Amino acid sequence: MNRQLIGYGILLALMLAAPAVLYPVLVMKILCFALFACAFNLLIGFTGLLSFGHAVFLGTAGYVAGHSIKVWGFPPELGLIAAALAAAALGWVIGSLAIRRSGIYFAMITLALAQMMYFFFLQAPFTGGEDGLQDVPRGKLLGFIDLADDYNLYYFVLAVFVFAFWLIHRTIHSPFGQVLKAIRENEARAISLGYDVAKYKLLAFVLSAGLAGLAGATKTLVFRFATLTDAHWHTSGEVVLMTLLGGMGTVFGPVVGAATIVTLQNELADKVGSLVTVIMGAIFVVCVLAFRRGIVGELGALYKKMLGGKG
Amino acid sequence: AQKGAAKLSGDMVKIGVLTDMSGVYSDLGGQGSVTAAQMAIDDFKAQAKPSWKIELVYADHQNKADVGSNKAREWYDTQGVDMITDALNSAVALAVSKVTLEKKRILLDTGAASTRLTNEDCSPNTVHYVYDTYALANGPGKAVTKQGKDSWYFLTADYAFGHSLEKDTMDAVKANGGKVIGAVRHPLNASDFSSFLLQAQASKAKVVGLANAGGDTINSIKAANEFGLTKTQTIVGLLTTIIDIHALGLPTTQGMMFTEGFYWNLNNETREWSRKFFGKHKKMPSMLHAGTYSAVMTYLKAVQATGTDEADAVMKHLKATTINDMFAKGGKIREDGRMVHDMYLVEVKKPAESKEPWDYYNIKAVIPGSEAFQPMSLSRCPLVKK
Amino acid sequence: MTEIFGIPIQAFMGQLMLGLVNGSFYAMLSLGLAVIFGMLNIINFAHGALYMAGAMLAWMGLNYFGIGYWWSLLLAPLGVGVIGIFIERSMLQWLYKLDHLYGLLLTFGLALILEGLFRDLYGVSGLPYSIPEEFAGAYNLGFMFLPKYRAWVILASLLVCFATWFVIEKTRLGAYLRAATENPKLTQAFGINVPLMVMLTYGFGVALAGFAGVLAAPAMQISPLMGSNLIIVVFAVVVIGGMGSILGSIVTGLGLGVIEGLTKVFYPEASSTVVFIIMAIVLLVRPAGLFGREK
Amino acid sequence: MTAAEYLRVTDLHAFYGESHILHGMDFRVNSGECVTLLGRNGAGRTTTLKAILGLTGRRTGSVMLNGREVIGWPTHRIAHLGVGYCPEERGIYASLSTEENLMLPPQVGSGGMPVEEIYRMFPNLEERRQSQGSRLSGGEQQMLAMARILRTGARLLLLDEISEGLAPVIVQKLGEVIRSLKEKGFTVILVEQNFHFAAPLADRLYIVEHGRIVAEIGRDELEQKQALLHEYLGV
Amino acid sequence: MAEDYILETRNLVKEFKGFIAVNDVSLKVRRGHIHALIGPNGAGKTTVFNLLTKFLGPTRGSIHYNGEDITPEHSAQIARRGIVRSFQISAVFPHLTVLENVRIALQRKLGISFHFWRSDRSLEALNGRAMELLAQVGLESFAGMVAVELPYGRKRALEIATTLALEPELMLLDEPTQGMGHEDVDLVRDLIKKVSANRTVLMVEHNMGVVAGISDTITVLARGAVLAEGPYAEVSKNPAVIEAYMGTAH
Ligand SMILES: Nc1ncnc2c1ncn2[C@@H]1O[C@H](COP(=O)(O)OP(=O)(O)OP(=O)(O)O)[C@@H](O)[C@H]1O
Ligand SMILES: Nc1ncnc2c1ncn2[C@@H]1O[C@H](COP(=O)(O)OP(=O)(O)OP(=O)(O)O)[C@@H](O)[C@H]1O
Ligand SMILES: [Mg+2]
Ligand SMILES: [Mg+2]
Repeated sequence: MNRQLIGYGILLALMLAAPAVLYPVLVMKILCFALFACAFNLLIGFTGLLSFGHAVFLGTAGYVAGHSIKVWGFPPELGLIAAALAAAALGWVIGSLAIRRSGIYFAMITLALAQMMYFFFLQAPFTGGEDGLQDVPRGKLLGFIDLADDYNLYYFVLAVFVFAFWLIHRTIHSPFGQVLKAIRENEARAISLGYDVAKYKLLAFVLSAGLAGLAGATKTLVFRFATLTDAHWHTSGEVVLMTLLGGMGTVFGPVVGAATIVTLQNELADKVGSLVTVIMGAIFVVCVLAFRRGIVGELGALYKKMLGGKG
Repeated sequence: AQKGAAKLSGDMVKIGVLTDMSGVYSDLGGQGSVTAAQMAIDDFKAQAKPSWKIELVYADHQNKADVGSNKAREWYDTQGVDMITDALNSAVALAVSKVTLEKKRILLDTGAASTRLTNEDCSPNTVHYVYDTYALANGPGKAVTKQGKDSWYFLTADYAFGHSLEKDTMDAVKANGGKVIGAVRHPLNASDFSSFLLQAQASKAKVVGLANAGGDTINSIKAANEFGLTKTQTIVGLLTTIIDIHALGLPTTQGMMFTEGFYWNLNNETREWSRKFFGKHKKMPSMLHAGTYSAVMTYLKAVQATGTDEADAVMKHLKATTINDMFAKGGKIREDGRMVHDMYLVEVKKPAESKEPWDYYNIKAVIPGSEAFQPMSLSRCPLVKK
Repeated sequence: MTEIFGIPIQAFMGQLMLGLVNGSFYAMLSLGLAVIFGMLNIINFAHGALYMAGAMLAWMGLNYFGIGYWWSLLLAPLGVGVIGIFIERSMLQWLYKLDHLYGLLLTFGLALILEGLFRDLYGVSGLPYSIPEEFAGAYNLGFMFLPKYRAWVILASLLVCFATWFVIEKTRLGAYLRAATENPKLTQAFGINVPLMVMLTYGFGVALAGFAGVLAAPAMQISPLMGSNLIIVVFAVVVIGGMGSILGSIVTGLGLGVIEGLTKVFYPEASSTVVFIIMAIVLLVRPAGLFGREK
Repeated sequence: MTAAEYLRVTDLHAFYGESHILHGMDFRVNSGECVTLLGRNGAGRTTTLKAILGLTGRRTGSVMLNGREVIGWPTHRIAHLGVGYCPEERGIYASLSTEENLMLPPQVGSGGMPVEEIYRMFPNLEERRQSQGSRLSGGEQQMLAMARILRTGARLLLLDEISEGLAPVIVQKLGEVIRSLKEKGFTVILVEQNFHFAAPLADRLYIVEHGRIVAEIGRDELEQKQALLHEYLGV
Repeated sequence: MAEDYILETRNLVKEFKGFIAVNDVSLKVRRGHIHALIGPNGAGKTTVFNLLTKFLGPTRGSIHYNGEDITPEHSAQIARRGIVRSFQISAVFPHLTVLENVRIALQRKLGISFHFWRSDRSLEALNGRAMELLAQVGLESFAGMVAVELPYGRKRALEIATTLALEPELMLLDEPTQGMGHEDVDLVRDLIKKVSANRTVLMVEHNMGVVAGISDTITVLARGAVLAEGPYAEVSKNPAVIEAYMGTAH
């Protein structure tokens, strides 16, 4: 237990120091996607629901944050909260439809509904369509911290991330998390014990959507943009890939996966052009065929094996 | 003349080609733009023998404004890039233009179409170099209407670029005594256009204007052929380039009319340069490629002339220069950032007329720069003093 | 009567027919998906990419080997089928015992690879493929204008769909298929070569997509992205129809094509969302889909 | 002795993924014999039947079927040597009707039972023949699972817990069926919990524990090996 | 009279597309009894269970629980009334510990199951009650084990402990000993006997050993209708029952 705390401490220290060494905007992007992937993992890893349209929450929240800050003049913190709530509300709508089916149907329905929202955003006047919602001011946090400064913004984003990460961690280890686990293990039995399974799944979905929304809103703040890309199904695929690569159902997997993919895309985009897609696809295939536990999962298994070997 | 005295950040000039390397517009700009920029650098080095280094970087913005602005930001912040060019896709261009202003560098945009770049979103650090929706709309809007084909129906890509192209063309049509019967909006990247074309057919308009681009244009034209629209109505692809014609082939596209900013087979100068380009790229240049070459060359000359890569000084010099090269004759950069040069109204040849591969156009008219682009009097750019 | 709801009957019928054409593609693709899903329990996300590969193969055949449309109609699906068999043997077969979602993820990865490769090779502007001469032109039926090629697409896809339905529902081979779908191990224990059937089924399912691709080539744009744009709509079709029945996917595919076509006439802005809206409604009323069986 | 030997299993190991279930099974079944595998839950009897047919994960050792080594063969080829399998979980196809279920398995040998005779044996099935497989009652499904392999002409029947969930009258009838099958020269391996059902039918009984044969009891030794039976099976 | 019977069905009928699976069954289950439902295959026993728990809706007839008509209620409502059904396939949460398995069932009544912000340490309050239940089925020494590692019979015991945690008034068991070896059959039989104190059990079972051993009343169904009813000794001698169900061997 103590060791775990020390581990978290070291990680936090590293993240606090990161912008001194790394390009802060890139690290912020990684944090946004890490948060997004963690939110996604709450569903796939701990509830067993594969939502293949999760980008819709990222995108929706991005627009809500962008619009409320730019047009209505919300302060950034309020914009973020409004966006997360909007994403959660959308999560409630999509979730209530999708949980009527399970398994891959669930995946297909979330994907299709997300695509519908994508078309909606494409045509809705407030999104700027293909141009996106540009030039969102970063504003002043609590009225006095100027977020236009990359470093100020970085620590704000880090704080948002740490809060959300803590919340996910807490959810997994809560009475609610315990029921989710039971549902994943044996749904029929959970029903027969009197649990209204649909409601639990829905709450998990709404939580995940809200947190994904938080990620999207934060991203809007970082890039001063809300774009259609964020709502596109490719982004949904990306978050699946991040989580899969990092390790589904592990606490840190999504973070590692997001960092890897974002860095990789950043590095590769200029070097191999359109082959980036091929490489992403290949990572998918390799992960599914040989590497299903993901980076963190495999390392964990290795660590256990070593302990076992010694003991 | 001031070779030794150059004061350059990082002791070199770094040029970034920010383009679509893999998406719908990658054939329009893409690798070809990188090639063109590199050619300009090589030619400049050979001609001017600068004492300073020139470096070229390029990146794929994937048609995502956020990717583009992020990349631009990163280039400016961490790589010391002095000038970005290409930047096709209006959304990306607008975003990059803002970052460029914030970081005080230069954007010579050769790829984007939206007139916003020189109107409400104009910037002292941005030059709109090759074409815009106004120029695209104006040529055919006028010429075709004047031919007596005076009733128009529009097939419009349902997003900002399409809307602005549609609006600009409608204005041109009306200004020349034509009338607009209607318009149908289609989603970007639609897979099937037949139903929209049926509506266009049912409208009985004489002209069907395609206010879309890339794959959408190609698809619309194919479907128009299949439904026999081409027999009874005139199809005008408002943003059509030689790349699209090449993809569709002459039998399908013959007789189409549109505005181009460049044609390789225009004169000896263009032919010479284009053949050289063809040798490297295996395709003839689009107006973007030629424009990118011209922009990079012009920029490098300006840096040499001013002896600095500091944006304000270079911009000032640029705006005072007259551009004379294979791409533009007497080109001028206006206060709002618009580079004004001649455009061409072209008509696609019949297959029988084409004497060699890529011999596709008959030049119907040269539209002088002063007519091709939006006059300053109409500009909504705050930089323009009225 | 020359007008329906204020729309000239000619335009109305034209749109109806176009909807039917699109519906044919939906039907063929969702049929392939259903057949594959039935046997392998895998949602073949690569279906769209293989549909694209069918069109691409036709184009490559024409441009590199001079293979014409008719031969392509036979050879390209075969080629796609072979690709499918390769995919099944080398990858998918290791996933059957795992959670279904891995199949979805693997094929998603494959779709990205295929799409990326073709994009790298041919760009995205699209490749031309002209309508075979036999089908150039159109019939003027008086009340409508019917391009011959579109008529052929509807006919060909109906034939293929019906043949598939017949084999699966009415023949002994079909009974084996249905049995193997439900309980592959036991079916094999009865002496039926299930791995072979699975392999061929996947091959056949994707060949259907390849066939649709060739049919689409002259009518639509051959581009690396043509499949991924379509596949999500087909997913919605599948959810609406319910995976349970072969007939369901055919009827739903055609029906939705028509509905989408009519939306383009009356309210074009909604044409890209109408299928999804119908999906949402169907989910509310009949979660298992129109033809699906509740498990 | 070897001449009449129909099945010989030697040092058979089988795995489900990582878990090692069979640890060297050794037994033989002669032609026309009925042999019973008894044991506690999870002893590995079902797994033995599955391993013979190649339905488990990895397996090693030897399975000689009618003089042929089939350990490396795919399941469907083994079946075509004339093996019929009635699985523990019945395996009725829910999407097929009762009749389709019955007619599904292909012929793997000559001399299968005609359908009329089957219906005479299980009148419930005839009555419910149009009903969907999944709609049958538990016991009806059990009957159908048994009935459909009698049709195929399989000479070696692998029967897993066929008396399970059946009314005592039907269990009694099943006993008669197996006796008559034996008379016709069928070879039967019976996996049973129900000792009282299996004992009178079996020529020999094997007791399975932890994936191994731990005892073999001839039909005539039942009396004297009571203690052994009690130890292993609690009967 | 009414309080004597916990459950009553009146003229229950279920038809499937013309086929009558349950035909005019009027069943009375006495409070505190172990009531067995037997009958030949396809007699309609499982269907009766499905009707009682509303997995199927009756074509005609009514169901009364504690004197109240519960015919129109949904499965979930019926479960909340205290009618709990066990499943034929073993139903545990395989990767939770034995203790957690029981706790999940207890947790629902605590009313904090949606509290995602609360630490799961708040559940430890339930441990005492959970251990009590485990002790009832003889599993207290297995509490920390992961359920998947339990032997088959013990899994069934765990399932019963979990069911007991819901404090059912009436337990419906469909063939609880199916597929069990002799030792496990005995274990489960004793368990049913033990937990039936203070509650009522209605079970379907083909194992005459179990039925004979613990049931107070037996109803024999045949072709959807009640053929006989009474204590084992009486029913097992009924010639019609012997002919339709027991066979001569018994
Ligand atoms: N698919 C499987 N994967 C992993 N382990 C399995 C699988 N099937 C069975 N086992 C395990 O193999 C062991 C032997 O099982 P098997 O079904 O052969 O037992 P059995 O003797 O037939 O008992 P039963 O009375 O339960 O049918 C058991 O411990 C069981 O848990
Ligand atoms: N959904 C259904 N549709 C049609 N017939 C059905 C359905 N469910 C059950 N039946 C029929 O109703 C009859 C009674 O079935 P039920 O499952 O209640 O029998 P049971 O008494 O439980 O028998 P067993 O002891 O074999 O389990 C059977 O003949 C069965 O085929
Ligand atoms: Mg068994
Ligand atoms: Mg039953």
